[in-house]
Order: sequence, then C-alpha cells, then structure tokens
Amino acid sequence: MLKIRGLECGYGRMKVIEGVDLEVGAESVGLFGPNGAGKTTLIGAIMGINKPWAGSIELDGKSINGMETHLMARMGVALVPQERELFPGMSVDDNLMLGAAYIPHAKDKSAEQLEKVFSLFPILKERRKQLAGTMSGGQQRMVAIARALMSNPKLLILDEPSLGLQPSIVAEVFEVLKALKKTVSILVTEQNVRESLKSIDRGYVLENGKIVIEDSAEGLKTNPYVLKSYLGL
Amino acid sequence: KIGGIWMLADITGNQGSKAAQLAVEEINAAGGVLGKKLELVVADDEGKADKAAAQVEKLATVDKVEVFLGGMASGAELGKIPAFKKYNRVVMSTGAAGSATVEKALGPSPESDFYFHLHPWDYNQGASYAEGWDAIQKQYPNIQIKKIFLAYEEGAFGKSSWDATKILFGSQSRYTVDGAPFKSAAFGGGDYTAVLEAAKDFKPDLFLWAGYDADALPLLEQSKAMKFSPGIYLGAPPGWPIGFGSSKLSKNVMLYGMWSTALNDTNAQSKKFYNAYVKKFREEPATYFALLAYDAVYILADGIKRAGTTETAALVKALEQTKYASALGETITFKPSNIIKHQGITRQKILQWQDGFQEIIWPFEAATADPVYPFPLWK
Amino acid sequence: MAVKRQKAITWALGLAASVAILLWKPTVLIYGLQTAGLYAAIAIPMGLVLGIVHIVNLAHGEFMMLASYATYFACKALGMDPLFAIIPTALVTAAFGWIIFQITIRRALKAPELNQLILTFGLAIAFTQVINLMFTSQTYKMPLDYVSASMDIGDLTFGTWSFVFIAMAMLFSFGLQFFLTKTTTGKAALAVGQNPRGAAIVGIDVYKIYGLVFALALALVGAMGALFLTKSAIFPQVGSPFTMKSFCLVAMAGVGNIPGILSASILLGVAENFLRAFRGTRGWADIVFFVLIIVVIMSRSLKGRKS
Amino acid sequence: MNRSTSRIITMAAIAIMMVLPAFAGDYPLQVARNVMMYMALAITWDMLLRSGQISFGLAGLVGLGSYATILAVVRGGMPDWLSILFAGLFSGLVAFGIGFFILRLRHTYFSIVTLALGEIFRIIIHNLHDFTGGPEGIVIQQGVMFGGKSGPLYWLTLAGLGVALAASYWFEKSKFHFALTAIRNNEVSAKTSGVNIFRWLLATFVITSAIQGMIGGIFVQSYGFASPDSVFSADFTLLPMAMALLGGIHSTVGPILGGILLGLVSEWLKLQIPYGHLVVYGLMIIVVILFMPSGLLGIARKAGSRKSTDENQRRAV
Amino acid sequence: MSKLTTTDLTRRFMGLVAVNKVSFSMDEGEILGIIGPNGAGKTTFINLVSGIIMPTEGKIEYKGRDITYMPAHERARIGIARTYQLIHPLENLSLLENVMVGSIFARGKSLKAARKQAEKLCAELGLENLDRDPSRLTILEVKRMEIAKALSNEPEVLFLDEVMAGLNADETKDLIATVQKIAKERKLAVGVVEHVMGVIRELTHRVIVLEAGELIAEGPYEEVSKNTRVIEAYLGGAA
Ligand SMILES: Nc1ncnc2c1ncn2[C@@H]1O[C@H](COP(=O)(O)OP(=O)(O)OP(=O)(O)O)[C@@H](O)[C@H]1O
Ligand SMILES: Nc1ncnc2c1ncn2[C@@H]1O[C@H](COP(=O)(O)OP(=O)(O)OP(=O)(O)O)[C@@H](O)[C@H]1O
Ligand SMILES: [Mg+2]
Ligand SMILES: [Mg+2]
Repeated sequence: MLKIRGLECGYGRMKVIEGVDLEVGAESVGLFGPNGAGKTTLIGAIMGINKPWAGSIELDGKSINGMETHLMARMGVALVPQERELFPGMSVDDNLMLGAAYIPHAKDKSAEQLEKVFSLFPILKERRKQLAGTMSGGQQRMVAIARALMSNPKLLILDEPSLGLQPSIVAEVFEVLKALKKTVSILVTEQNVRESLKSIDRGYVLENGKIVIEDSAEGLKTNPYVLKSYLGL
Repeated sequence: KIGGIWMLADITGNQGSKAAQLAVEEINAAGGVLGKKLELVVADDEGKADKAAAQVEKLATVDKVEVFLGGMASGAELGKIPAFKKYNRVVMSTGAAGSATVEKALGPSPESDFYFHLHPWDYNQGASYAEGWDAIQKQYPNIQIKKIFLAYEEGAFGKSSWDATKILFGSQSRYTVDGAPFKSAAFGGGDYTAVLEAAKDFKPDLFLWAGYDADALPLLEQSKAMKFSPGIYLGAPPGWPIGFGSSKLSKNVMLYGMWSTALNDTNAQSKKFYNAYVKKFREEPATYFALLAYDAVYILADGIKRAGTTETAALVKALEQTKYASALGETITFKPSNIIKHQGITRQKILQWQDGFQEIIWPFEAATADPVYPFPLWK
Repeated sequence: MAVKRQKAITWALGLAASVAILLWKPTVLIYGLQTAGLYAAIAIPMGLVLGIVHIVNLAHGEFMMLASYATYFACKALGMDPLFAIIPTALVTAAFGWIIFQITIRRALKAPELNQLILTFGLAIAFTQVINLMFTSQTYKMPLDYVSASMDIGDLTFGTWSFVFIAMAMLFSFGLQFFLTKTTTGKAALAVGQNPRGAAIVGIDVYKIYGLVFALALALVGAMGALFLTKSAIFPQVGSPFTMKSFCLVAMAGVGNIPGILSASILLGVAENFLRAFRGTRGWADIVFFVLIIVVIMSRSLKGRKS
Repeated sequence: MNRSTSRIITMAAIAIMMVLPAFAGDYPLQVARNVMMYMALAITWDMLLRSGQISFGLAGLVGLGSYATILAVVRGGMPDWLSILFAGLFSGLVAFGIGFFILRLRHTYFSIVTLALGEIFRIIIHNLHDFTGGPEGIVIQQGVMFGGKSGPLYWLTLAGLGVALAASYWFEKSKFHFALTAIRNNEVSAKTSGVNIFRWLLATFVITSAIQGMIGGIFVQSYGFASPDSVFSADFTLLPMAMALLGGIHSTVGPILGGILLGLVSEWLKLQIPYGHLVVYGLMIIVVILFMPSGLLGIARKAGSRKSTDENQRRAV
Repeated sequence: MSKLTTTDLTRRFMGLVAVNKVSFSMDEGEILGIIGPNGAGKTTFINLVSGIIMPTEGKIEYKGRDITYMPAHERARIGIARTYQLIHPLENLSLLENVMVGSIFARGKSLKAARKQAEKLCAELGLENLDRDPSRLTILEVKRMEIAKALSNEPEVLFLDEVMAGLNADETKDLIATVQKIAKERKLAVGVVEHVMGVIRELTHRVIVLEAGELIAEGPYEEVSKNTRVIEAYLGGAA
C-alpha cells in the first residue's frame, strides 16, 4: 500500500526526518517515538503537507512524492491530524459531511457512513448542530476521527487519536481500529502505546528522525527498550 | 527656463502641460525670447500639498527655472505658496479659484506681487454671472428670472460657489436664492434625488448646479425621471463628459465656462491654438485650462521680452503692462483683486449646448448664438 | 426566547418606522431603498470574498470600474445596450479576476492578511492609473432613455430605474445564501475560509476554491459594473469610494453575514435619505452612515460580551 | 536580522537624517520632510499593530491634529510651537475618550470603526464652516513657521519623527513589548498571565494617536493651511501602512526602511516618467509584497533564522 | 485551610448546562484530580475559576474573598494560575520571554527581575536553549513551558488542564515528579485534569468527578474508581 524509502524532511534548514524507510501493507502499523521525534512531520510528508526533501513515497506502487494534500485525500488517504484541523465555525454535521463530499468513492455512501460514525460516537449525533469550535477538547477529537472515517479511506492515518479522549472511548476507538484493519490499511502514532499495541500488527519506533526499532506487535511488547521507555515498566 | 507644475493625472493638468509645451515650441520656432530658446520643465504635483511643495523646490533649485506656471487644485496650490514666497520668482497661475484660502494665503501687496493669477477668483466668477444674467434679461425680455436654485457639490468647489451665489444674487433681493448640497459622483456620491426634491419644491426659474463632469448626465436623467424642468437648466462643471453633446438630454442646457470650440469661428487666436493642438496631440482640448496654460506662456514670454530679463522686480513691472489678446476671446490685463495685486481674467462666459455644441451666449461681444429659452419641458 | 422576542420587537419597530416615513415623506423610503440597493449590490460580493474566504480586496471598487469601462467600450463598438452586456461582462470579469487571483493574490494567501491589503491597494493604484493613462480622467457616460423612467402616484413623481439595483442586490443575496448553505462547493468555501489545511485534508482543492470564490465574486462585481454604467458616469476613480463603503457595510452586517448586508444597506440608505430631506440636517447625511456603523458594531460587540 | 543590526540601521538612518541639512539642497530636504512625516506615521501605526489591532484611523487623527493646531493658532492665537504640542495633547485626549469604547472591538470591526471615526471627524469639520472654514479649508494668515525656511522646518519634522522613534524604541524595550506581543499572540493567555489588556491597549492607542495628531500639527505648520481634503487624505492611512508592510512590521526599523523605499522611489519614478509614474508605483507595491512577503526586514530575518515566519504571522494578524 | 471554594457554580451555553451547581473546595498543598467524560465541563470549570468566562450562577471564593466576577488578569495577580488544554504559546516571544510574562504583569516585576525569575523557573523545569521560538519546541517542552509560565504568576492555586496528554510513559513519569516537587515546595493547591488514569492515581490526593456538568463523586482515586457510576460514565472497562 504505502512504501517510503530514504525519506528526508524538515522545516527551514532544520532536518527533522533523516532517512526513514517505512511500509504499510494491508495491516495496521504503529509509529511510536518520544515527543519531537518527527512523527507528525513524517505524516505531513506523506500527506503532502510538508514537502519531502529527499527519498520516495509510493502509494500502491505509484509515486506520490510531493503530491498535493487534497489529491492524496481523494486517492483514499484519510488523516486524523494531531491538531484536529476542524472547521470551527461549521456545525458538526457539516464537518462530517465535508469528510466525504470531495472523496469520489465516498460521497455516495455518506449517509450510511454517517450512521456508522454516529453509532461510534453517539454524542456527535446529539450535537449535530453545535459548532465544532465550541465542542470540548475530547469531543473535537471525536469529530476529527469521525470525519476521517466518513471518507471511507483505503489508508487511514491517525496522529495520536487518543489524545484527550476519556478512557472508555479510547478503548472503543482501538476496538474500532482493530475491526477496521481488515479492510483498511492503518498507520497510527500513539503515546498510549499499551492500548494501541492491542490493535496493531506491526510497529516502528522513531527517535531523532530515524527508525530505531521495527518489529511485530508481539515483538514490541517484549522489547526491553520499549518496555522501559514506552510502557513504563 | 519655465517650470510648469500641474496634476498630470488629471485632464486639466495633462492638457494644460501639453498646451504650454505647444506654446513654448511655437515661440521657439519664432526665434525664442531675447535670443534664447524657452525651455519648459514639467512637474507633477499629484494634487497634493506636500508633493507640490517638493516640486517647487526641485524646479527652483535643481532645474533652476526662472519663472513658474500652472496650478489647478487649491489644496496643491496652498502647498506651493510658502516655497513660491521663499523664492520670490514670477508665478503665472492658471487655476486655484478659492479666494478664502489661496488668495488669503498669498496675502496683500507687496508680499504676493510675484503672483499673477490668470484664472478668476470665485467671487469674480459670481460677479460676472450676475452681470451676465442682468444683461441677458435686458436683451431678451422673454427671459425672466426671479428664483434661483443652486445645487452645489458639498466639497470646496461647490461650497465656494454657493457662498458667492448667495452674496451676489441674493444681496439686492432682486432674486430669491435657495440651494442645497449634494455629494458629487466624483467622490462616491451620485444620488441627486434629495437635492432635486428640494429644487422641485422651490420651483426656480433658473436651476444651477455646481459639480463635476461626472454629475452632468446622471443629474439630467434624474431630473427627467422626476419631471423637474426649470426654465433655465445651467451647469458649472470644470469640464463635460465625453460625448455629452450627443445626448438628447443636453439640449439647451446652459453652462458657465471660458471657452468653447464655437470661439474658433470668431476668434483667430482660438482657431490657431485649436488647430495646432489637435494636430500635435490628436485630441481636442477638453477644458479651458489648456488655453489658460497656452496663454500663460505667451504672456510670460511677452513680459520677459519687454523686461529684457527674468529678474522678478523688472518682470513684474513689465507684466503689469500686459495687454494680451487671448485665445479666450478677451484681452488680458492685470488689475488688483480683493487682496492680491495681479489678477488677470475676471469674467466667465455663459454658454448653451445647442445641437451638440457649446454656443456662447454672453458676453454679447463674443456671442456665437442667441439663447434658446425655455428649457424643454419633460412630460 | 429572549433573543426571539427582541428580534420580533426590532422588526416591529422597523416596520412601524417605515410605515410612518412612507406616509409622511414617501420619497425618503423610495430613494432610500434605491440607494440601499446600489450599496448592497456592490458590497455583497465583497461580503463573499472578505467574509467567507477572508481575502481582503482593496481593489474591489476598481474591479467594478474596469468592468464598467469594458462594458462602455464594448457597447459603444457594438452599439449594444449595457443591459445585454451584464452576463458577458460578468463572465469576462470573472475570468479576469481568476487570472489576477492566480498571478497575485494566490501568492499572498499564506502571508498575513495585511499583505493582501497592501497588495490589492497596489492593484487598485495600478488599475486606476492604467485607465487614466488610456482614457484620461475625463468621464464617460452612456446616454440611455430608460434610466429616466418615472412613475406618478398622486402628485408624487419619482424615478423607477434605480429599483433595478435593489432587485440585483436581492438576487445576489439570496443566490449566495443558497450557494453557501445548500451546495457542497459553498460549504467547501466556508471550510476553506475557516481552515485551509483542514480543507485540504478532506480533499478540497483549496486554491481552486479560493479562485472560484474570487471569480464568482468578480462575476457579481462585473454584472454590477455593467449595470452601474446605465446610471452613472465613469472615470478612473469611480470605483474607489465603493470599496470603503462596501467594507463598512460588510463590517456592519457582521463578517460572514451576507443577507445582513442587505438589511444594513437599507437601514443606511433610508437613514441617509431621511436626513437629506431636511434643510437643517442635509449636510450631516454622510455622518449618519458612519455613526450607524459604529453604533451597530459597538452594540453587537456589547451584546456578544454579555452572552 | 537580529536586534543589534536593526539598531545599527536605525542609528545610521538617524545619523544620516541629522547631517542631511549640512550638504543637501532644499529639494532633497523637502522630500525628506515628506518622507519623515509618513515614516513617523508608519512607526506609530506599527506600534499599535504590535498588539494586533489594525487601525484605519491614521488619516482621521492626522486631520484632527491638523485642525487642532490650525484652529488653536487662527482662532485662539496660540504660538506656533505650542500649537503642535496642543495637537498632540488634543488627539491624545480624544483617543482616550473613544478608546474607552472602541478598544473592546477586534479585527475588521476595530479597523472599520477607526475608519468611520476618522470620517466623522472629517464631516464634522466639513460642516462647521464658520469655525473651521468648511470644505474650502483655512489658512494661517501670518504664513508658515520659520518663514518657510527649509532648515528649521526640516528640524521640526525630524523632531516629530524623533518622538515617534523614541516612543517606538521605548515600546520595544519596555513592558509594552511584552504586553503588546502577548495580546497579539493570544489574549486569553495574556489575561491569565495578569496582563490588563484594556489598559495596555488604551495606553498604546493614546500615545500613538497623540503622535499622529502632532504630525498633523507639523503638517499644518509646514504648509500654513488645512483643508479636509488634504489633511484627511486617505494617503495618510494607506501609505504609512504600505511603508510598514514593505519594510517589515512589528519593528522600528521596518517602517524606516519602508518609508525610505516608498518615499524615494515615488519621487524618483516621477522624475523618470512624469505621465505614468503612478502605474509603475502601483506595480512596484504589488511586486515587492509578492516577492518579499515579510518586507525588507523579513528577507534579512529569513537569512538569520530558519523559522517559517509566514505561518506565525498569519496567525498573528 | 481552604484556598478556593465554589458554591453552586453554574454556566450555561445557550441551552446547554456545561457546569451545573458545582460546589467544591481546595486546600493548601492539596493536589486535586478533576476527571470526567469528554464534554463533562472540566475545562469550562477551570475557565470559570480562572475568570476566562463568567458564571451564570453561583459563587467563587478565594481565601475567603468573593471573586466571582473578578476579571481574569486580577485573579492572576492574587494567585490563581492555569495551563490550557489547547496550548497556544505566545509565538512571537522566545521561550524565556514567554515565561517572563507572568512575572512582569501578575507580579509587577521589572524586566530584569522577571528575566532572572524566568531563568530560574526554566532551570527548575529542565528547559534549555531559552532563546528558541516556541514553534521549535517539542510537545514535552511546550508543556513544561506552559507550567513554567503559570508558575511565573507565583500562584497559590494552579490548574493543569491535560498537561500530560500526549506524553509517553517516561516523559509522564518525569513530569509527575516535577509537578509533585513544585507543589510541595510552594505549598500549592493544584487542580489536575487528565484522562490518563495512571497520572491521576500517582499524582492526586483526592479526585472529583464531573459528568454532564454535575459533580457526581468525590474522594481518593482508589475509592472513586470503584464507583459504578464513574465506571459506567467514564472509565468503561479500561480502568
Ligand atoms: N512548523 C514547524 N516549524 C519548525 N519546526 C517544527 C515545526 N513543526 C515541528 N517542528 C519541529 O520538528 C520536530 C519534530 O516535530 P514533530 O511534531 O514531527 O514530532 P512528533 O514526533 O510528532 O512529536 P509529538 O509527539 O510532540 O507530536 C520538533 O523538534 C519540532 O520542534
Ligand atoms: N462556547 C461554547 N458554546 C457552546 N457550548 C460549549 C462552549 N464551550 C463548551 N461547550 C460545551 O460545554 C461542554 C463542556 O465542555 P468542556 O470543554 O468543559 O468539557 P471537558 O470536560 O473539558 O471535556 P474534555 O475532556 O473533552 O476536554 C461540552 O459539551 C461543550 O460542547
Ligand atoms: Mg506529533
Ligand atoms: Mg477539557
């Protein structure tokens, strides 16, 4: 599905990602790392939000290096951004509607998709008419996840989806991801490594812009370094 | 060497500067002045006081011109006056009619003696109109005016017209005068309904508007829509819109001005200027400001010839003797006005649009047609 | 509840006031509405660009001026009535706007809003001065008979042509309202205005939407340019006062509130004409425009603060 | 560009302005006077901008100050130099009064209300013919200050600019810097850190308005007249803004550089192409803003820092 | 001694009651956990107490003084500080300058004294390279900066709104220690909002639980986490 080779990326003159190889097949892949490791930057490079400096990014064998963000979205890559990036002055309904409206393969199915996300986050159904910007922090995260799901993606990228969600919903979200990975490729960054390990197949650990560990979920669970730094044991 | 300052982006300044250039070339072709060629340095004041002042300084110190020429907007003229005074070189001014500011800032003789004001002051214009209408009523008994309504644009131009009109027509209570301001289309207005309502209520014999060319047709159209048709419909803009004459509504509209192409038939000087100008620039002189600039150069050249120098005191003396038969159809001399010592033209003309042309109605000695009265009624 | 009641009271008062004015000085209302129509029809496109996608366009009035000149010379050459030129002018102006957007404004979108302000100020100067160089500062005017159309009711005679502006304003206002609330592109425009990055993430071609909205607004400006020519004389500076007026109206209505522009214009138009109708207040008609703007903006901000 | 380079530029600019009268002719001095006046306005406009408030009221305050000066002289017989200070005081007082209300507004609303207030001042002056001279304006009978001599008038304008520079420098160095930047970046966070937003805004508004009014006074004393069209000219609003933007906002050097750029270029263009210079002027503004989105200063800054300032600035304004 | 008390504190947004008759108090030296489902009103509650928004009803008292309608900047001066869930640093000020703001305005210190104070605080929180722009900081650093910023008010009451969110286990542990140390040294009353139960368990002495704006449970974490209503509404099976 997604194949990254030798990616370099950064801001201004500061290089943040220094030669990353990463692959996502028909599976769910975790991307872990300390704060500032460059996870968000890497995702930005995939989505065409930051321009890659070097290396290649391929989606289904096609180079998407430097492709514009909206084209990525239309090709079936959905993103739940760390900063949520909602439309604060528009209703929850409109936010969700726009999640599908510009995605060729999703716009006809948006009604049924809407039902699905509402059953995942019932609060959003209650608050359909509320302006997204006036929702609480956690509720906004839900809108962001729901909006991405609306687009019926081939590849779903989630940047810290559990940030600010209440524990019961965090568990639920990972349940959903687990169910979803049968049909959708998933790339997820998380600080809640423990929860996320339950839903992923494989994972990478990114530190200082480089991949330092690449292993299966089982392998990561037993890796002493991961245990110490990321699981707090 | 002459320094000419105009607002070049405006049609008056644009054509004024060209007309002055034309005059310079003609004089040079005829051998120049005192054996030397005249040179005109054109500068743009952008209609702003600070820019204008800088241009005076530049002409005086960098180009070292010996006399100045030009001018139109009062605001820019006011910016130049301190510098003019500082250099005390002869200025032949072709614009700036605001007596309340420009003339006041110039001050009385002798401090303003260097300043020769060709264009009439606002009160000169008012007085000449009063004189004109008296004469016309005497000459054509069918024309009788009792009530005058002035619609004036709310800026400086309109306001000074209103002041002058009130004083000159209203004083001996021979006329009943009323007026109302409007916002000219030139400054984002263009809604004449209120002022026309007021005029309609007043039922004037003479309806006069003092505004800009942008107001001319819309005002007439609105008048027609409101079926307001006074006996005399008179406009006093500095210029008229392109093709005004070809509009049906222009029929028998009267106007104040100094010059029209009609003068070409009676005045050789005018015809000579007109032909030369059209030939050189492939456009018609749109306003009388072009002629004023043209005349100004001739008057200066003539004065310098007689003075034999451009030195101020001598040149002022020489210019005081000026008797110049202008293309405007009158002979220009300099006499004191209310404050300053050297005022050139004091009279404006009354004209009328007839069959698409401006015909001169008064003064009678320059007249090219009889007035058509009354203005057509709108049904 | 309280809000609704307040609204009802405001409407009732407004209605009562208009009826009173209508009976006492009917022309105030007639001409007030005509003025309002012109203001609103010119301001509404700015409401779209400024309020929805947050592009500050100081060359707004100048674009209209260009459209008017284009219409004038096209009509002159083809002997056509400007009314037939409304749609072609709209299309041409939209295309022109699209091009200008692509070569200038687009590149300033990432910069602070102030940059757009100065950029479009530069555009305004360039447009005005190019026209000035080409056609001088002299004015042009189409002589048209229907502009003097008039109507008599009792001993009241008034011009009717200017009602066309209010029709146009209503058309614009309702059309845009429909566009923004009922069409996907309209919602995409709102989304782009609120969060361009978020919009790209959901697959919206952000620059295309910006360009489209700008071109749409310019189509309306172009249509107004053609219509404006019927009534007004044109000259290089004819557009610039309308830029400021439009700004004021958009702010008075509340940024993003397009139907509000129409009501704001009516309030201003009627109030202005009301003052103009009396000798003593005539000179102060202009002031009412600005005073009302301040009053409306201030009172809205106070209300916002309270709730 | 770091602080010390910008200080060097400021110092150099001041030094050049100080020695200019020694070797420049009257024409350069006159141009310099015009430029310095706009520069002072640009600096004070920028000072308020540092709090995120975009004022469109420059022309209004210049006009107000101009009329305060000229009416004090003509109607009140006030000495010339005092009348300039009076203009500052008067504008400051008016700003204090209206600031109380309008400083609760933000963004477009603040801008439009300042614009509207400026227009209101203009219309009032326009309509009070008997007192203010109305639309035709009013002149100082005894002429301009210092008998129109270039030298002293130059020093007068430079003193006006000096006040603006000093104030701006003080703002950069004092608590104002922290207060205004915090307000611009995030008012909520500023409040939580104890910033009394209203008070700091009011202080800034009053100080900048007073200087703007004083510049109006200097204008009047340099040309000896005031008319609504000249002293309320939209140029007084737009040109300083353009200067600040083209030079680089949120700084003292930026407006100085921008003022020099625009002021000199406009004069130079006029000499080159008398009949079409304004077209080129407009185009130049477009090109500069497109290729130097953070102004002259931004280019220098970019060389020194890796941060993408664009993004931050967009949020900031 | 009770530092901060609210009585029947209520805030409505149009029809929605975001905070509903919440009465609570906080003592010197106490670290209080505030938990509850998304949208329960935790952030709104902090906003009310810190004066960012005003209550619809109810009363807030600080050290016995009624501060219900006191403006936010004055509350900062009398000793209430907070951090934000959605962080927006002052991006045109450097890291150090960000931390100076509170000293300057809440404490009225001179720039020089404020600089010194800020340097001390940054050192205390392990922040380095103090002249960086906030946009160049990692999330961890931003959070530390936020805490330093709040501390520069020299508060007696401090609210932390999800400061640990998005940190990994290592970092979280670090920050918990820091907060504990700070609270102890300064005898602060600290209110902590978190969705990470590990943090709440480790850090807090006492917990209050909000649901739909109402206070539904109160007590030590161990106790509250067994409350069926809390489990149902909030924790799910995850606790
Ligand atoms: N817009 C930006 N401009 C400059 N530097 C940036 C920008 N965004 C991020 N950085 C820097 O890039 C580095 C990597 O940041 P990034 O957000 O990709 O990390 P991350 O792994 O996602 O961390 P987190 O867990 O905090 O989200 C950090 O040092 C950060 O300071
Ligand atoms: N300005 C507002 N207008 C309308 N509703 C609002 C506004 N602000 C908050 N709300 C609503 O008030 C409720 C409480 O929000 P609050 O932000 O306090 O929740 P929270 O407990 O902090 O949640 P989270 O854990 O998700 O951060 C939410 O339902 C939210 O949608
Ligand atoms: Mg990240
Ligand atoms: Mg919250």
